Amino acid sequence: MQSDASRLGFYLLLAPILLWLVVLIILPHIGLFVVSISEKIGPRDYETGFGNYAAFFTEPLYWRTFARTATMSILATALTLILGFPIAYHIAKLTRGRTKTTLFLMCMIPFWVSELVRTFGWMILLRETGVISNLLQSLGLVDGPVEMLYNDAAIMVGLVYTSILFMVVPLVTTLDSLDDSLIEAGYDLGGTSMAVMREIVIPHAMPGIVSGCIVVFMLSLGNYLTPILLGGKDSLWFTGMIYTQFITRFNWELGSAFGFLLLALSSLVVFAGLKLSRQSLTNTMGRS
Amino acid sequence: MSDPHPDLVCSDLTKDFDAFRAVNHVSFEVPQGSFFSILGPSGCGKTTLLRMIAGFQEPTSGDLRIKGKSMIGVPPNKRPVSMVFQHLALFPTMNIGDNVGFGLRQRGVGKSEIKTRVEQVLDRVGLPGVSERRIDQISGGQKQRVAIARCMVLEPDVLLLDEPLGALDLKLREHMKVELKSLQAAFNTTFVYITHDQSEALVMSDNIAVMNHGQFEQIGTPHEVYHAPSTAFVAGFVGDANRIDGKVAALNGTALTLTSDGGTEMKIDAQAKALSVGQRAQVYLRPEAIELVTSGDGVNVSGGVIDSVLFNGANSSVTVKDQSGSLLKVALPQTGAFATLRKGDKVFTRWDPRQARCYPVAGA
Amino acid sequence: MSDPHPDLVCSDLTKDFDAFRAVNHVSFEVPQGSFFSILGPSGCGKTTLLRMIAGFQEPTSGDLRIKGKSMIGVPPNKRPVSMVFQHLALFPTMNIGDNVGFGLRQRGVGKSEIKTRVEQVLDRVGLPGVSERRIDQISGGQKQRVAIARCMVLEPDVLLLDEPLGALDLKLREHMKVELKSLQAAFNTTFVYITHDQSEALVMSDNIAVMNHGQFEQIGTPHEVYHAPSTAFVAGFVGDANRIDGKVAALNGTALTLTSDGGTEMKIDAQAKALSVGQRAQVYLRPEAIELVTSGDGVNVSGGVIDSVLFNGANSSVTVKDQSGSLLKVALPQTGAFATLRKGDKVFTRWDPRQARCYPVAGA
Amino acid sequence: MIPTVPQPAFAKWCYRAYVTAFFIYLALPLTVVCVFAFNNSVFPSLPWEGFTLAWFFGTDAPFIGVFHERAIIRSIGTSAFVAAWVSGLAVAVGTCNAFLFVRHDFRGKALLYVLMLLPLIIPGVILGISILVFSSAIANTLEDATGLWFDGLRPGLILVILGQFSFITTFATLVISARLQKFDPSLEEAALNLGASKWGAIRQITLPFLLPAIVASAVVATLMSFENFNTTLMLVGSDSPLTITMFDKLKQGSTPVLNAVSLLLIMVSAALGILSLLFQSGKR
Amino acid sequence: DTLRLLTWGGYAPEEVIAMFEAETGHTVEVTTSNNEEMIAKLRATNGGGFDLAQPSQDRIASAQEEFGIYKPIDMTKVNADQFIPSMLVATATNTTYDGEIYGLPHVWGTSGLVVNTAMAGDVTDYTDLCDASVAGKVSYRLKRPTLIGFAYSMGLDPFAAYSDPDAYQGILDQVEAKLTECKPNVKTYWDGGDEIKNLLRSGEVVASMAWDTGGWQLNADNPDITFVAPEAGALGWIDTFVLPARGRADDAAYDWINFVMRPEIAAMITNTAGNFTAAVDGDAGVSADLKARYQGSFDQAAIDNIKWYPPVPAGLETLEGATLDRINAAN
Ligand SMILES: Nc1ncnc2c1ncn2[C@@H]1O[C@H](COP(=O)(O)OP(=O)(O)OP(=O)(O)O)[C@@H](O)[C@H]1O
Ligand SMILES: Nc1ncnc2c1ncn2[C@@H]1O[C@H](COP(=O)(O)OP(=O)(O)OP(=O)(O)O)[C@@H](O)[C@H]1O
Ligand SMILES: [Mg+2]
Ligand SMILES: [Mg+2]
Repeated sequence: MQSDASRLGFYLLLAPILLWLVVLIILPHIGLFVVSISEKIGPRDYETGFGNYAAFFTEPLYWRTFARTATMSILATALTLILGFPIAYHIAKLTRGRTKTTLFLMCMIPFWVSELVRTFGWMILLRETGVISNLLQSLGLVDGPVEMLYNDAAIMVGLVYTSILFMVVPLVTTLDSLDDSLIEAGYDLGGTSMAVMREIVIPHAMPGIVSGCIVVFMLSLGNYLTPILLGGKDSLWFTGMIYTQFITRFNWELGSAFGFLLLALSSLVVFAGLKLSRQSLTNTMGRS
Repeated sequence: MSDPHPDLVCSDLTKDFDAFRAVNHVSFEVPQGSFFSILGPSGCGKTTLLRMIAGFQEPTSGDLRIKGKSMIGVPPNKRPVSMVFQHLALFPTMNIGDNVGFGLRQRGVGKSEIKTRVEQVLDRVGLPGVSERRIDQISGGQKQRVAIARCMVLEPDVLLLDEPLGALDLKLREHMKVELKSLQAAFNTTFVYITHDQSEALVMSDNIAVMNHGQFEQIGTPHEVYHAPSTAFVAGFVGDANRIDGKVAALNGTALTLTSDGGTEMKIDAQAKALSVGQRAQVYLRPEAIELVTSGDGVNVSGGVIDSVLFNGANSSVTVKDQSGSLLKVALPQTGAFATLRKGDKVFTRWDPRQARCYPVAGA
Repeated sequence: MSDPHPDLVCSDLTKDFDAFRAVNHVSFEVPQGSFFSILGPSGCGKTTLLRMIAGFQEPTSGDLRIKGKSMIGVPPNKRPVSMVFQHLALFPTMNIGDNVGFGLRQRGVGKSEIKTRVEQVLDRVGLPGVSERRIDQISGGQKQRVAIARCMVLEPDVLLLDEPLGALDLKLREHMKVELKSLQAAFNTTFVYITHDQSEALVMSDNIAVMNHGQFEQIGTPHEVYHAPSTAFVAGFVGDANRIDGKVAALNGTALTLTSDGGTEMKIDAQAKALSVGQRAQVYLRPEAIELVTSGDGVNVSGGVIDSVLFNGANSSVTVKDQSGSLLKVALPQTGAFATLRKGDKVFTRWDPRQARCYPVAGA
Repeated sequence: MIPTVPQPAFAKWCYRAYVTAFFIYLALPLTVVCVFAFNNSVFPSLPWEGFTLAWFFGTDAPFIGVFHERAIIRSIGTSAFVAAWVSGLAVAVGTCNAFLFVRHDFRGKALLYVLMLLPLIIPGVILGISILVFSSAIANTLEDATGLWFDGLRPGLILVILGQFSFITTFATLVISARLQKFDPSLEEAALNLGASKWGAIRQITLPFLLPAIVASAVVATLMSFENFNTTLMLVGSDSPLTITMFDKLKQGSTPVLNAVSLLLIMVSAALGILSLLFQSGKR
Repeated sequence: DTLRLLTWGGYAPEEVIAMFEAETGHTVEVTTSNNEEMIAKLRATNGGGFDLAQPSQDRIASAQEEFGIYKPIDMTKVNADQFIPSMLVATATNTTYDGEIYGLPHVWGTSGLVVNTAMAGDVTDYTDLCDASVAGKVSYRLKRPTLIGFAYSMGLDPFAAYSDPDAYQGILDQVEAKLTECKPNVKTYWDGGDEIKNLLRSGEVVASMAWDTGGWQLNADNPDITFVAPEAGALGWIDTFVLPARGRADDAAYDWINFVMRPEIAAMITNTAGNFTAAVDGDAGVSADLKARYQGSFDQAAIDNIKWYPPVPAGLETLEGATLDRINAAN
C-alpha cells in the first residue's frame, strides 16, 4: 500500500539523514583518510604514501602514547563500571519515588556543567597547595603538603568523574527494567546474594553495561582536557598528540593519520567488546 | 481441618504497613499434600500473606511454622518453600534447562546430576526435551509448567502460587486449571494458591479460605464455601447471586419471613444466626436456584416481566423485573426450555426457601 | 437477511498479503440498525476485514458499499464509518471533551456547537460533565463509553468495533457486554463488532458471522449458530462441545447410526448432509445435552466412571471415562443433583439423538 | 539486595556509606568551584582571603566581574547562538529520523541505523579534525576553481554548528525514536477515521505526543552544545564559544572570574536540566 | 568596521580598546592565543577569520612560505615615525619574503629564568635547573625556547647553526641528552603563563624557565621571586603586527597599529602586558615599579647578552619537534 504520496514522504524523510551522514560523517572521514596518506616532501608539495603511518610505528613516543591511552581508557572504563554499578543498583532497586528522582538528578549534575569546570574543580582540590592537601595537613594526617595533581591517578579521578554519568544512566535504565520478582525468585530458589547478582542481575544488565562501557571508553579515549590539565609530565594522551600535530607542528597529514589510527582503535575495541559480551551495537546503544 | 503434622501452620499472623493493617490475625493449617486456595478480592492482602510465608516480608506478629519448625527470622533462601510468581519470573537470560536447574546449582549439586534431575522434572510436567529452548520460544501454558518444574525440582515442602494464571487468556486458563490440579496430585506436594477468580479456586482446591480486608471470612471445601457461605461477603463473592435487601418480619426456629424493600414477602428456611424480628437483613439467592414457572401459586412465587434475555448457550439467563421494579437474574435451564422467551414476556419465578441464604446487615 | 437498503454490503471481498490470503471471498449484508458480530479465532482475518471497511486497507478484489455507495478508493477520512479500536485509541494529549470533539473540529464545526454536541453525546453514553477530565482520570468502562461517544458524535452510518472489550477484566467485561448492546439499541446505529469471545457475540448480536481462515462459515442469529451450527468448525468453536470421531454405520432418512472409534454405537437424528455409509464423521455433543442416569437402558446410553469432578458452582461438570477410555464432559444439572459424585463412581450417560450434530470429515 | 530480601545490618551500613561517599565525590569539585567564586583573591585557590562579590560585579582591575568581561559576555552570546542552531537542527533532523526508522521499512535500514549510531563511537576530536580537513579541502578546490572565497567552509561558527550537530543529532534521534516507538499507530488511524487528513493527524496527535521527547532532546542538545569542547576546539574561528574562551583564559591566567562563570553555568544548566525532567515526568 | 584581532593576552587591554572604539568608531573583537595557535588558526582558515595577528617575528617568513597566510604591509599606511627605527628595520629584515615586508614590531621581551631567590638563589643559568638541590621543584616548557636556552647554556650556538640542518641536529642531540637526564628534576612541564605563575607563587616550584613579565608580576606579590637573566643570555623575542591574507578590515587594522604605537597607549600596554614596546617614547609613561624591576633583572651586560631569535627556516621545526617528542617519551 505504498502510494505515491507515501513514497514521496519516505524520500523526504530519507534526505536529511543521508545529507547528515554523508556530508558530515562519511565524506569527512574519507577526506581524513586521503589526507593521512599524503606525505609532505617540501613546502606546498605532497605525494601519496603511507609514510605518516610508518612514522607512527617507528617513533616509540607515538605508539607508546597510543597504547597508553588505550590501556588507561580501558582501565578508566573498568573503574567506572565497578564504581558506578553499585550506585546504579542502589538508585534502581533500593530507592523509590522522590528519593530515586533526586539521586538520579544528582548523578546528572556533573554532566550539566562543562567538562572544563569539572576539571578546574579537581585542580583546585588536588594541587599541592589545594584544598585536600591543606585539609590533610590541618587534620594532622600528613606533615607537609602532598601533591596529588600531575599524575595518572589524578587523570583517573578526572576521567571517572567525567564519565560516570554515562555509565550510571544506562545501568539504571536496564536495572529498572529488571523485575524485582526475578531477584526474589532467585532467592526463593536458594540463591545467595552473590549468586543472584552473578546469574540474574548482571546478565540482565548486560546491554546497559556494554552501552555504558562503550560510551565511557569513547569519552576517555577522546578526552583532551582532563589528561592535559590533570596529567603530569609523563601523562601523554593521544588526542593531545593529534592536537600537537595539527596546531603546533602544522602537520595535518600526520595528525590525520593519528586520527585515523585512533578511530581504528576505538572501532576495534568497541567491536571486540560487543563480540565478547555477545551484544550488538543496535541493541545496546540504540535503546538508550 | 486438624492434622497431626500439617505442612504449614500460621497462627495469628498479622502484617502492618505503617498504619495500614494488610493482614489481620490470620490463622490456618494446611495438611500435607493438599491444595489450599486463598480467594479474595484485589487488595485484600493475599499477596502479603503469601510473601510472609515465602520470607519476603516479616510478620508484624504471629507465628509461621513449616513442618513444625518456626520460620520467623529465616531468610527466603533458607526456607523449604518455593514460589511460583504471578508473572512467573522465569529468568529471561537463561534457557529452560538453566532456569529449572538454577535452584540445584545453588545447592551445589553436580553438573550431571542436575542434568538428569532437570530432564526428569520436565518430563513429569509434560515437557520432555525442551531444556535447550529459550523461554520466549515456548507458549504461555508451557511457561507455566516450566515455572512449576523449577520449583518442584527442589522438592519443597510447600509450593506457593500467586495468581499464576492471571496473565493467560481465557481458553488457556480453563485448560491450565485442570492441569494444575492434576500436577498437584501427581507431585503430592502441598500447594498454597492465591487467586481472585472464584472459579479457579472452586475447581482446583481441597480447601478454600475466603479473605477480605486482611481477614479470613471462611475456610472450607469448595462445596461448603459455595453452598453454605458463612458470611454475606462470601455469599456475594463466591458465585453469582441476586441480593435482596429487606427486613425480618417473623422468626420461627429456622423458618424466617422477610419483607423485601420492594414489598415482596419471602419465606426462608435457614439457620437464623443473630437475626431478630425487625432487623434489616440481606438475602442471597443464586440465579440457578430460581425457577421460571407458569402459574403464580406457591411459596416464594412472584410475577414479573422479562427485562432482558442474555443468550449465552448453556449459560443463558434472563433478568426479570417484578412489580416493585427490582431485577432478578434467573438462569435458564440447560435443557433449552424457555429458550423462546422474549423481552416483555410475563413470567413467574419461584424458589425453594432452603436455597436462599440470609445475613443480618452489620450496624443496622 | 435481505433488506431493501442495507447499511453495509460486502460482496466477494478478498485481501491478499503477498502470497497469503487473509480474507477470502467474503460476502454479507448488514441491515440498518442491527448489531452484527464477526466471531472467529485469532488470526482468521477479522481485523483485516474491518480495516478494509474502515479504509485502512484496500481490498484485493470485491466490492464494498455503504448506504449503496461503493467505498473502493475512498480514503478513510472520507468514509461515513467510525471505528472503536481494540485499545480504544483515545488521544492521550487531549482531555475527554477534546477527544470527543475531534471529529467535529475536523469538519470545521463551530466552537460553541461542538461544545453542545459533545455534552449531548457524553450525556447519552451516561457520562455527563466529564469533558474536562484527562483520559487517565476515568475507569476502563468509562473509557469504553468515551470511545463510542467520540464516534457517535459524528453520526456515522456504521460503527465498527474491534474487540473493544479485550483489555477489560472479567467482571467489567460481563457488565460492558450488556451495556454495549443497550447503547446500540439507544443510538439505533448499525454496529459491526468483531471478537474471538463467543459469549460476547452470543449475548450482544442480532446476527453473527463465524469466520475461519478468511472465510465465513456461517451467518445466523445467535440461536442458529449455537443450536444449529452448519459446519464442524462452528460446532466446535461456538460453545463447549465433546467431539466424538467415528464412522457412519447406517443411514435412514434423518436417522443415522455411527460407530465411534472407541466402538460405541451412537444413534443420531439429524440432517445427514453429504454423509454416506462407511464415511468417517465427527459428532459434536454439548456437555449440557448429556444426562447422567442411573440405569443402563435406552438409546445412546453408556456406562462409565467419573474421571474428575470440576466443581464450579452452577457450572460444575464431570468428565466420564467410558469403557473405551475416551472422555466425555458432562455438565452437572444446576439443581445440585449429582453433587455428591466422586472420582471413580460408576455412572451412565444418556443423550437425545436430536441433540447431537454430525459432520463428515473433510478429505476422509 | 532488594528491600524485601533481608540483609545483614553491617552489609547494609557499608553499602549506604559507599553511596554517601560517592555522592560527596560527585559534589566536591563543583562545590569547590562555586565556593572559590567568592574568594577575595586574584587566585582561585587557598588561602581564603574573605568573601567578595567582585568576581560577579566588580569593575576595577584586577577585580573585573563576569558581568563586565566583554570576552566572556560575548562568548556566552556565541555559545547561545551555536546552541540554538544546533538544537534546532538536531531536533528537526532527529524527528525526521525517528519517523523514518520507526514508521518505514526499507532495504538497508539496519545498516543506516548502525551508521546513525556511529557518531557515538567516534571520538569528538576526530569528528572535529575530519570536518576541518574535509571542508578545507573543499574550500581549497572551490577557491582554486572559481577564485572566490568560501569563508563558510573555513573554521568559524558554521563549522562549529555543523560539527556539534553531527553527533548531537544521534542523541536527539534516539530520544525521539524511543518515544515514537511507544506511540500507538492506531491513534493516528483513529484521527484519520474521525476525518483528519494525514498531515492533520500527525500535527494534532503525533507531534503533541512527541513533545516531551522533543523538549528533552532540545535541552540535552543545548547542554551538550554549551559544554562541547573537543569538536569545537578544532573548528572554532574568530568567534569562540564559552568553553573555548574559558580554556584560553585558564591557560593564560585563571582568576576567580572563571569560578564565577562556572557557578552561573552550573546554576543555569542545572535549572534547565531539572525543568526538562519535570516537564517529562509531568507529561508521562 | 569590526577589527578581529588575534593576539596575546594583555596586548589589547580593555581601556585601550574602549579608547580606540571611541576615537575611530571601529569595534574590536579580541581572540587571545599563542604563536603556534595563531599560525595554526590562520592556516586552517587559509588566512581568513581575522584582520590583524601578532605572531613573533621569527615565525613569519617560514609560515608565509609554507602556507601563504599573510599579506604584505603597505608601509604608506603606517605611521613609521612612531616605531623605534632600529627595531622597525630589524623586523622588516626578518619578515621579508619574496621581496615583500610582512611584519611590524610591537612588543618585545625575553625569556629566561624566574627564580624564588630565597629558596633557589643558586639558580643562575638554564642548566642549573637540573641541579639536585632543586629536584622536584623546577619547571619549564617542552617547547623550542627551552631547547635553545639549554643549548646556549651548554656553550653551543644554535642560532648560528640555523642554516645548517646537520649541525643543528648535532646540537639538538646534545640538548636532548641533557634534558632527558634532567627530566626527573621537573615537577611538571608548564604550558600556560598562568600555570607557571601559580606554581611559583604557591611555592610548589622554586625555579623555572619563563618569560620576564611573569617574574616581574610575581615580584610585586612576593619580593623573593624575580626574573633572572641567565648567564648564557636571555632569549629575546619581538611580537609583530601581521595582516592575515584574507583580513576584511585592513583599514581598521592600520588604524589600530597607528593607535597603539602612540607613546601613551604603548605605555598602557606595557603596564598591563609587562613588556616594553617598539614605540618611540613608549617607556615614558611606564610605571616606576616596572622600570625598577626591569633594571633589577637586566644590567647593561645582560642586555647586550640577549640572544634575539632569527627567523626560523622552514623544516627546522620538524627536527625540533622530533627532539621534543623523544624527550617527552623518555623515562
Ligand atoms: N509495601 C507496602 N507498603 C504499604 N502498603 C502495602 C505494601 N504492600 C501492600 N500494601 C497494601 O496492602 C494491601 C494488600 O496488598 P496485597 O498485595 O497483599 O493485595 P492482594 O490481595 O494480593 O491484591 P491483588 O489481588 O490486587 O494482588 C493493599 O491495600 C496494598 O496497598
Ligand atoms: N500487513 C500484513 N502483512 C502480512 N500479513 C498480515 C498483515 N496483517 C495481517 N496479516 C495476516 O493476516 C492474518 C489475519 O490477520 P488479522 O489481524 O486480520 O487477524 P484477526 O482475526 O484480527 O486476529 P486477532 O484476533 O488475533 O486480532 C494473520 O495471519 C496475519 O498474520
Ligand atoms: Mg496480589
Ligand atoms: Mg484483530
